[in-house]
Amino acid sequence: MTEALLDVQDLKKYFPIRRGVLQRVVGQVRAVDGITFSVMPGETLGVVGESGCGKSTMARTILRLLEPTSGKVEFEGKNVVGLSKNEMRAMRREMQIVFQDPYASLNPRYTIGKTLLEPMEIHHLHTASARKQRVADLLDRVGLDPDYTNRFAHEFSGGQRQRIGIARALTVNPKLLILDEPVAALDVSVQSQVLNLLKDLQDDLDLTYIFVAHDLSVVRYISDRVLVLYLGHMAELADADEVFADPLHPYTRALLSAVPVTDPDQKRERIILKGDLPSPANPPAGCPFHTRCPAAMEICSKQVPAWQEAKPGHLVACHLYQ
Amino acid sequence: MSVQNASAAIGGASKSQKKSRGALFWKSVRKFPMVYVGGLIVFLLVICAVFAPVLALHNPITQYQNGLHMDGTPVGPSKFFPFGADDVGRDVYSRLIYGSRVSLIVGFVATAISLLIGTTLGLISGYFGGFIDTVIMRITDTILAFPFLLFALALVTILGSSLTNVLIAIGILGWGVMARVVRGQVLSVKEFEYVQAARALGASTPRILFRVILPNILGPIIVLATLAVSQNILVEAGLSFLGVGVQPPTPSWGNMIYAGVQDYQFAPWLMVYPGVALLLAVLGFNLLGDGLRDILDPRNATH
Amino acid sequence: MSNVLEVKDLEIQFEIDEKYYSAVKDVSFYIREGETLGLVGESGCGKSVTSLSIMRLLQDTAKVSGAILYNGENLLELGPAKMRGIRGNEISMIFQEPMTSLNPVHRIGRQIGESLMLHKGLSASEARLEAIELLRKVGIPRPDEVVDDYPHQFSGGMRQRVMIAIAMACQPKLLIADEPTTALDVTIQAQILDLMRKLAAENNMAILLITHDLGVVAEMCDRVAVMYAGKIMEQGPVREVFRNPQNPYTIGLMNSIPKLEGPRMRLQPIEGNVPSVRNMPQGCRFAARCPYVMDICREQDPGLLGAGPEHISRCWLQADREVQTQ
Amino acid sequence: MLSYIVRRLGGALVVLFGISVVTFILAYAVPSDPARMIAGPKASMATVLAIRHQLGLDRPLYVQYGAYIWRLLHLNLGMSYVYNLPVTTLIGQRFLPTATLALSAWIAELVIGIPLGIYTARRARKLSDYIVSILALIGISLLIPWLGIVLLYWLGFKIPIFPLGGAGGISHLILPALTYGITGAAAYTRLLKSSMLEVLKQDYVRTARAKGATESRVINRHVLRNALIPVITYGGIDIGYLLGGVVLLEVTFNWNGLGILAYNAISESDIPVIMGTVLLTALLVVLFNLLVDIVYVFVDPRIRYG
Repeated sequence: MTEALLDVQDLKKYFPIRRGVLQRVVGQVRAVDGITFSVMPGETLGVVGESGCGKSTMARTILRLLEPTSGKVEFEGKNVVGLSKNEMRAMRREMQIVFQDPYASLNPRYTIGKTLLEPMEIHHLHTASARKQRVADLLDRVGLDPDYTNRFAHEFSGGQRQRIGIARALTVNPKLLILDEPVAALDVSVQSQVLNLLKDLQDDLDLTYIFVAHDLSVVRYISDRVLVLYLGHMAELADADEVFADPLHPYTRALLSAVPVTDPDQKRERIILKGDLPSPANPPAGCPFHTRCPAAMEICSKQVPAWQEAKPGHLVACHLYQ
Repeated sequence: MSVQNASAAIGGASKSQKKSRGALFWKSVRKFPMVYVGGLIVFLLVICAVFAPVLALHNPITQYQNGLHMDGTPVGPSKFFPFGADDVGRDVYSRLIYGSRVSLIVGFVATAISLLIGTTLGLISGYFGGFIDTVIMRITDTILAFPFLLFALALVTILGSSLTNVLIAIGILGWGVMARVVRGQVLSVKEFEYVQAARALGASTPRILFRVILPNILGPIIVLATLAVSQNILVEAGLSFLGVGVQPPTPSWGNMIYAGVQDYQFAPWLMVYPGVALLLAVLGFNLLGDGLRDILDPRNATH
Repeated sequence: MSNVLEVKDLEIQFEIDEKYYSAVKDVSFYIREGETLGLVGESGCGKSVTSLSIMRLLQDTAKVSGAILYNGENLLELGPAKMRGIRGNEISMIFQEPMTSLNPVHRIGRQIGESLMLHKGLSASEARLEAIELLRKVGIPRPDEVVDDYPHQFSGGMRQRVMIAIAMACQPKLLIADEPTTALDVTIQAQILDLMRKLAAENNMAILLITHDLGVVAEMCDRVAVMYAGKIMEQGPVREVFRNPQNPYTIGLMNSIPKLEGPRMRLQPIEGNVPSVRNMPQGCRFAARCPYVMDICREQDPGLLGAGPEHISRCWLQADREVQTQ
Repeated sequence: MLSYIVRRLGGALVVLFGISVVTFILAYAVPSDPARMIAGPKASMATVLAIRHQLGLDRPLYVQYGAYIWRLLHLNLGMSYVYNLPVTTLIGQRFLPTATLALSAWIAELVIGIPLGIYTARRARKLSDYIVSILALIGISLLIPWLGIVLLYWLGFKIPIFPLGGAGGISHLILPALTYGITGAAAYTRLLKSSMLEVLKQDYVRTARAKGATESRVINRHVLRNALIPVITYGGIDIGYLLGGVVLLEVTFNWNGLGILAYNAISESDIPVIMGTVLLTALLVVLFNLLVDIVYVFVDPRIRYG
């Protein structure tokens, strides 16, 4: 069996809530509350969930853009969490991120050339002329005209900017790319262009992806395996086909049934969940989903369900399967 | 999608159109005429200050006998004294030209002092947050609690009246506003994903502060500095009017106005000309700053 | 059944650098009583602008021409007072951003009651009681308590329910919903769509649903109009258009959406980008991205051609197979 | 909400401490020799040393600071060198006239500035907006004494409508208030205009219009309520500063208040008096800032229920 490229163990990220006169910490927002998974080289792990489920926080915590509260993030066997500043800087060449907002993710004062040169300058990669060549190659690779280097971000459309963001992440030749809602802000016709580009890049450059999204059909299209998050907790993890064909967790089922499909004749049984997402500052006891779960039992409000295999390779945290 | 966004999105997708620089210039003049009026005034002011010896007709502190009538009252505007003479026979026009130097020096140097302190503290405070932020902001609040003119009066009283002390007084009091504005800007800019991207790429903290964040908040800083120059010129004039600051016979518009108050009834030129000069100078910087703010406002962006 | 709304040859122009450009052109559609029409398209296609023009809520600089007939009366020719009598009374509107669409300094009850006081002459206390009733109707728990709350105390989904309560207050004949669920999570979206469907049926209210999501259209609408670059490309009954799309743009749009079921095939994107309003192509606006483009497409707009009962498509390919419609 | 106010109070206390440090440094640490200043240039060295000891100036700075705070807490701001009266007495005599003047000046700013702000926001980018905005900018660019003298000359002397300075009834207040109003109104105009333009493009304003509200109802009930929030902040800070800022106004109109007291103290190097006025105005600025924070609770429900 091959070694995992990334191994995340019991990762937690709590944000303190400060209240009162002295701004004392009176509680915690448990944005990410104990997440464990591993990613194999060359695969795409889709991470899906609604707003507040902690998927974006998880992405940033893995990269230590946010300091994890506890847990381990091992990249090729090396724990990222304890690394010193300099070690971390070197590590950043291995893992890169692409952001959601194509308008906020590019520095408006930089030309595209500068945006792509800067990472190589930071890491002292290549000679000056080789860097320029690499910028041109990268632009070409993501489907942009290499003559664009002297233009500024605002001269591009959303889809083009997202291509530039991808090119920037690739400048340092990373092994792992964390894609944080990379197509959420794009129109469908452009979204499919970018999704196909990501697939092609993965094949050509042997990249490993963690693909964070809220759109289930996009996740299904791009992922090998899918992790479903709810309120900072893992609900379900399995092969993509398996999750969509046979969802086990009631939350996954509700989520899937809620997605409107483009077939006007398809009559599906729709599960409409009651109420809103609870606040991660004050999560329910027991299973975090029990307040909205149509299949909730007595035990659900008392005991946190264990994370275990319900079928081979299909993990789920739900009392229905224990 | 808001209405504005809708129309922006429709227009925004276009490629930048190739237009001559000249055409673009005149287009922006048409759209923001006031900023160019302000810029022109400031430009002329700088010319006055730099070329004062060339532009002045007479020595500004020489007391001319033909500047006074037989009864000792100053003579009005004439060929020899275009703006008249003052109560001891000095040429008002030449004093006005030289007076621009004081205004500009105070305006620029005091602003530079507060800009340097304010920007540095604001950057640190906004970027690092936490305890450092709290400490810096409380210091800023303390500085902001002192009214400008009165504090400057106190400082100049204690340190003595001189141009340098006026500069120090205005400079060390002016940074409070700057620090606050810069901090606010940093707080909003640092949330942008391009800053996160720079961190993810391994950029060092100084690089992020000075090469990523600072250039992106330069616009508001420039606007603020321009408006601060106008305010500082007014404060200097106020201090000179109160008799602290630049001491006669060195001309400053403030002390010229003060000297003209008593004679306003029969020699109005003594007060009117320096007052108008001061008004124009301050208005110039105000127009420039206000206009720059409009131009830099993304809502008015012309692609 | 009669038409609640009929839009004829709508053109909307915006000023950019002292020149006027058409953001929307040749747009015609109708909505019958109690019917839901979907207006679908990508950002910048003019769908939001179209909806705002019906309410006459565009900024003064926009030039609107054509006709917008509500019960036979042209809204574009109404005086401001008469138009206000229609807004929020006969025609209501809800928007994309529930977080910013409510006034942060007024209580929920007052914001719901405002249109009742404006149009029905209710007193403040009557309006408050009615607001509680409306909150109950849109499924907000404990309505008699939350009526005095402020918007920031509500979640996004709850705020959108409040927006719906405001819109429903005067029992309008037509609801314009501009991307009402785009900012919401899917499970909340399902709740809101369900609520809208229920309320429309109960009150025989027509809906003009603006969205970019073909799935939402498939679920909610009776008929759909697909817009691209300011023009309607295809229009017809939802089943017709989704089962048997005629326009290459509609087909391209459907092929570029990843599906939730069936084999995971490589997506077929529409290549290229939407043309800018400043350089609209002369002929068909989709010509530059169309895989079936012909010479004539670049020269002349085909106009809307019949493709079946109530089904029309703006495409030269349709010319050969045109079907006469009523 | 309560903790919000208590926190603001805490912040204000820290700032008060900062103010005391700054004023202490200015009054005791910076001057080369306060004792020499008190004794006068002709006094003997022994006298100076005696005064120095008497004032505690030969003790370590922190002891002096402690003593300074002790005196402040007992409302002892020292004795004026010139008047030989406690500074608190001097300030007490002049406080009311200055407060009256400052309040009238503030009202004048609001009365001129706020309507113009609403006007320019509603006519944004039209010719009338440009004209009013430029007039407001000219106002802000004028030196108070200069404008004051010109107004005095024309409206007090040439056409004698108003008295030529000095204290008295309302007629004495009009010209100084007008002067300050003209020079200060532009700040309100500018702030309210940009704030209103910002609010006008908010989604909830569109919601109000979509309900069929009239334009005046939209402006009065939906736009202004929100747009005035930053104006309230500025207004509070402004009146705090005003008490220190009326120096020029008082000197120009010969209004015998704190400003004139401070002004006269300069030429006499009467440091306790000038430091006393500085301290008082700084206190007032802090106080008004605190008031603004409390007013916020009532105008912005997001804080009340935050």
